[in-house]
Amino acid sequence: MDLTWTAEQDAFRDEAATWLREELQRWRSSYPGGVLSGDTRDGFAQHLDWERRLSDAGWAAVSWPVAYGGRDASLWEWLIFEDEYYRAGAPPRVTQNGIFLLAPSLYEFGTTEQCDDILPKMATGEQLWCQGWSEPGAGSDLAGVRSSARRVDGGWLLNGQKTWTTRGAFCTHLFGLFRTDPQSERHHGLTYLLVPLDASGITVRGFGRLDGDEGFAEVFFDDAFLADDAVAGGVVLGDIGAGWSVAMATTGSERGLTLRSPGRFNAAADRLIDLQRETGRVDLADRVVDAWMSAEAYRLFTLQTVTRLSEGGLMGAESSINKIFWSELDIELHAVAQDALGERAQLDHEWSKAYLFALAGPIYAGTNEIQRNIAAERVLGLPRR
Amino acid sequence: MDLTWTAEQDAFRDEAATWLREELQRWRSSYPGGVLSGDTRDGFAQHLDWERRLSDAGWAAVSWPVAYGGRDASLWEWLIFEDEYYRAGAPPRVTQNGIFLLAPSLYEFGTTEQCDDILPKMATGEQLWCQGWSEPGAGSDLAGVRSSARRVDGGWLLNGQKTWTTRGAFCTHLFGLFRTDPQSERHHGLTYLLVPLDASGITVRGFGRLDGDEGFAEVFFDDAFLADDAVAGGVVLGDIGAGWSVAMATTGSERGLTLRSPGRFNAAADRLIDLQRETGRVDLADRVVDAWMSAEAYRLFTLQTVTRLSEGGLMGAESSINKIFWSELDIELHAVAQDALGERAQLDHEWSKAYLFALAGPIYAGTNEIQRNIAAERVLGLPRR
Amino acid sequence: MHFGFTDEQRLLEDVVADVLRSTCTTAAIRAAADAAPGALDRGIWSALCDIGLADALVSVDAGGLGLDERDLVLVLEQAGRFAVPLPLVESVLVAPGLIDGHTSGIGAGTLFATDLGGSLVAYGADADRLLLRQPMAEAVHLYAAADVTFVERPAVDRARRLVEIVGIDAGDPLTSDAAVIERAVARGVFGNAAMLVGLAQRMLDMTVEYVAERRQFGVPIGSFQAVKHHCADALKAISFARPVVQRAAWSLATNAPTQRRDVAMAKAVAGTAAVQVGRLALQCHGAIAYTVEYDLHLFLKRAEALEAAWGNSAVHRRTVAESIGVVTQTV
Amino acid sequence: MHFGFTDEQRLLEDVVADVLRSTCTTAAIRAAADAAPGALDRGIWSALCDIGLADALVSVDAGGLGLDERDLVLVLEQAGRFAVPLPLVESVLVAPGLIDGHTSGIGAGTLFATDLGGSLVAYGADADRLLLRQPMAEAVHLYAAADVTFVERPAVDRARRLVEIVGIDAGDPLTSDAAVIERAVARGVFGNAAMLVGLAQRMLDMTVEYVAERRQFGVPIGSFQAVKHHCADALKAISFARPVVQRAAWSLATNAPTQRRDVAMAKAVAGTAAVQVGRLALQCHGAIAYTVEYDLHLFLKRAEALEAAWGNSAVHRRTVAESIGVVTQTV
Repeated sequence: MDLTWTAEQDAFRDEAATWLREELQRWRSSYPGGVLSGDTRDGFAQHLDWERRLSDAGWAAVSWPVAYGGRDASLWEWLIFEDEYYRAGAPPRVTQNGIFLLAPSLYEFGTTEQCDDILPKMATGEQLWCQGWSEPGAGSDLAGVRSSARRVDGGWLLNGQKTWTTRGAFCTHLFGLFRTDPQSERHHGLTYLLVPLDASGITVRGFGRLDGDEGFAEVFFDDAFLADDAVAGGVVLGDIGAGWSVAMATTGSERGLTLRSPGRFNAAADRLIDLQRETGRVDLADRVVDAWMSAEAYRLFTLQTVTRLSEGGLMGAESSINKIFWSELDIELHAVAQDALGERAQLDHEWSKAYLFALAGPIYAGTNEIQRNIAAERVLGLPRR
Repeated sequence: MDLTWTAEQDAFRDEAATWLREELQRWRSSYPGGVLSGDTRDGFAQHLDWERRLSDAGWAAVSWPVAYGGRDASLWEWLIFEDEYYRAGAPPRVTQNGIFLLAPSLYEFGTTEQCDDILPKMATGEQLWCQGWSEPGAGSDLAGVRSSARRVDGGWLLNGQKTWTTRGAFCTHLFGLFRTDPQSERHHGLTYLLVPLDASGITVRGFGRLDGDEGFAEVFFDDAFLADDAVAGGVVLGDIGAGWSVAMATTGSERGLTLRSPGRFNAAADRLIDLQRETGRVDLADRVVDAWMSAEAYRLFTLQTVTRLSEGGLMGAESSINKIFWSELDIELHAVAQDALGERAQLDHEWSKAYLFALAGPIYAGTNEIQRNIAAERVLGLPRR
Repeated sequence: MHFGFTDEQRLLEDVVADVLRSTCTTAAIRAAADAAPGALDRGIWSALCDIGLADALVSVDAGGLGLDERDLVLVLEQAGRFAVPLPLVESVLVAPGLIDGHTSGIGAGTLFATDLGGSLVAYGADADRLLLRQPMAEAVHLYAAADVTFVERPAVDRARRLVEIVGIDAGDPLTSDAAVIERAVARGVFGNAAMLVGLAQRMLDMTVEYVAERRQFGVPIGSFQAVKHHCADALKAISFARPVVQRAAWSLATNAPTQRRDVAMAKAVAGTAAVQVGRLALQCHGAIAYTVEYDLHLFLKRAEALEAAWGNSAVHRRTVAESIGVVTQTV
Repeated sequence: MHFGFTDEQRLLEDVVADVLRSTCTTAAIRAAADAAPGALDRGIWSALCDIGLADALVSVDAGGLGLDERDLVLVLEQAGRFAVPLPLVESVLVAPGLIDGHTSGIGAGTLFATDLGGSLVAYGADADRLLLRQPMAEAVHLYAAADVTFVERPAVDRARRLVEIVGIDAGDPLTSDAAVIERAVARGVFGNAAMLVGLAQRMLDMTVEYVAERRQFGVPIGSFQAVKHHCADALKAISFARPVVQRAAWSLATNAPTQRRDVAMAKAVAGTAAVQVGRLALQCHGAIAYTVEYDLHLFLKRAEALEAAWGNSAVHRRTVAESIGVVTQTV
């Protein structure tokens, strides 16, 4: 057990921190009117500019191979970068769904040709990927997917509807599950497809989220033709009919390590302490301490997980308690802040926005009810019904 | 809406308070070695002495008819008496299961002969009734009762086992559910029987509770003969085979108003404030306030319930949230006290005993999980599985 | 002892609920969020004035209904249930005690806004008159809308239409009687507590309806035990907050010595309950309730806003602590 | 950065677990609760001494194992898992730093008791030597059992065998170095935190086993979603407490500047988790666990006791507050 960083890691941290501090200042100063939310149309463009700055300097996806725009960084360095990213107050990544959800599946299931084509474009922000899992009738019950892809000459004919597609109205591509075997039921007969959103027959309608931003989209497929060569290397990820297992790998990473690095919560906990001092709300002291300790516990848990992964271990069903923990922590961190703010909690500002965003945590990426089922059944081995 | 008491009610309160203060002093002073827990064999005898004092002065069951040893008091007066009872620091009622659980069922389902015989003896403590619901295989699932009563000439032949029978080792009689139709399943074919525990073939074995007292008993029936005239008016309460509906009425009162009067929690909350002041634990201030407010909310909720009952309304499935509320409140009240006590929480004293006792609250009288099901299905109308 | 309501009180509740059902639709709430400053639609208010609600607390002699807080608590719960986008508490509960004896020139159905609940003034650009604390004195003055300069403040619940006062001209002194001002504030706090109960009830009702219909895994999601238990917890929170708020009505109406404690407790308990119910409602709905197209957010945001306004739960909890002798500072 | 354990550390954990599995049965815990003062059976302690655990922290040169807190944290978790009825933390962790240089006359396998964790001294009538704070000075003296007068104190967890010291004769001064004393206390706090994790794990294990077997309504009760979610919550609490405790081991072993904060946090988090898991375990079991015939209560009571001893969670939370700049008093 050695909880210190090496000199190289410290140097990496310094480099990241310095670059982030300077570049954030440059980025922000190029929008004198202020930076808008990345989940609005105008703000998305500003954030895309930020993504390009990250990409140009090789920070867009540090753990990727250099050839794809990364730095071949270890998981430890990735954690360090994330720490510094949130400590610097850098903005949410609008490319997140591609980089953190599709990319892991591409590395695991994609052909070399698919990886070579998609990943560099994802790193530069040339391709912007959104997630096409949920449908009006398939939320927690993802296996209820009804959107279909029918095999036709040279490609697939897509029909159906996806929804809750985060930033779908601003993206160029969608990855998602489609039923390719019309006779199939539940998690059989599904295929994981890679879909350019400019195909004819695809309509994207953005709609508003609780926090006021147009962050969601519905995507309608009306005999949309998806050509086999619409993506270099082919539009099918993994095998035809094996989409469920590919998707499960992705939802695993959504719930687990990659979506929520501890840096985000540690930074919020530190800001919460500042707020408590500023507002002098001694009555909230214990709740601030508990939230801070939880963020610290999450960081330590993550360090143990990364140690295990570095030694060849796997993320298993434990990722379910991970998701429950960070999503509940995120709400409490911001709820305490709102309580400290008193009447100012009513206003639309960073804390209230982050609070509303946190309220979504127990819902997306598999509700916490589903996660508790998974933890009980797959980790503890309790009997299914 | 009028939240004041009448002059008569105030006078009733004064009379009860004065009597309780004086009689408690007399009772306690007759045990120079100290009063033991009522759930130990020696302590039970001391508490029976207390019950006889209550009975002699007509306070054993204030809401009962005078003829049965009560005062014909209204529900309001009952509430007032309970307030004063706990404010005075009077001990738990060892006759509780008879007075608060069997008696309501007797009033509703019993014949005049049964009531005339049993209730006065219950009030004086001549008959001590314990509850025979649970069995090793029938806890939350009460309809899983397997103890049987076979009809024989002049009575019933009982076989099987009851368990978790509170104070069973010190009682003279048991009321409980027995399967009288051997072909029946679940809640059909059960009969509510009144059983003297001195019948041959009945063995009672006391065993220890978490709090260290011998408060539980197992009752074994081995071809025990229950004569039809073992109880004046007959040993069957309600109709043969209709035991389930009789029992449900009793469990309703166990969960509802009668088992847990607010006075108990208000008194504990007031003592908690004293403890917080004595220990100076300002860090626990909010938890003390929340616990005190919850006790007050419970009192107000009860006043509304009694208003409704006084106007002819019924206790319905709402009693389920009542039970969840008081049982969780009881734990929190005592957990905060234990936290205020610091290392002294380890010792065996009134607070720690009450804390351990509170931990049983979410389990007995229908677990809180069952209660939440009932609240959701019967109050809110959510679909059953 | 009688902790219930008269037929007349229940009837008034029904009448108000009927008015609000037809006027205070979710479309009306959305419209209130989008209207320009000063252009708040008065349709709901007119309908409420038609049944006399504006002068509910005014004595019968002075042309009002002569009611007290006990008569209004159910009405206020309905106002919360419909998330009325109006300064209703300010106009019906807070103003009457303050303008008593200063009513000349104040017409029937005047809408009031006030900073007695905090520096963020709800509907400050829409009211006819403003009741404002004097910066340097413990006094409240009355202002015409034209005499006040304000800035709009972007709020999470836009239908609350918050402004902050940045400049005031001369106003009419109303009172510098601390007891009168304290009573006005207590009524404001109480009114918001009652609305919070109604908001919580509405969110639970919507949730129960939704989970009984929405199917996943081949069954209604309301048949899952986890969803049932969330709903039961919401029911519990509301059921035990409601009598606390109704007791505060009695304490105010009878000028009970415990009224300060009782009103603070009402706001603390109702605010905590409404926020808890809001989160449970959102969770049971899932993603659909996280959109602005579905209606739940209108009530969720209002609940969060009213919890924060007029002193949040944490602040009122401290008032209760002082009243009951809980120590909050080492001496 | 490596937040894991070596094969040797895992092996030591296994060896200790094996010893405890055969010696520290629940019958042994019950026997410890019932033994007369001074008559505590030493079988478990002898077995642990046989594998060298008594001198684990003593340097190899001085005849010990030369280990540090990182090597012992898993061992202590096992000691908690088996609810060892011995002053193990006192003898293995607290004593060595204090008696350093004063070991003459102290034999191998000496059992120590101490009041450094509070005035209620666990196993005070059973230890060979006592390490006691001096009432008027910041110093710790060493006492032979015969030099100390005590009264037994009836405890909820009788296997902790609490006494209170009521009189002491002359003792041997060990140290008045505040840093040495603080370190001894920190080790005691840490040791109890580690045992709390093990206790919680044991209670969860028992619960998982029970709910998979116990049937009601025709199915295992572990198939009910409410029971599953209770178990998942227990798993979550343990999973996030464990790394916090293990980090405290590192901070102590490396004399990290954050050790005071880290140890306090370990006790606060582990104590809170163990009490929560205990309640969930009791609830999932139902009435059977509320009896003294079933074993759960042995672990439940120990968890409650260790949470309260050596500073309870609320106290340690305040230490963390000070360390991280959270304000706890109005200035």
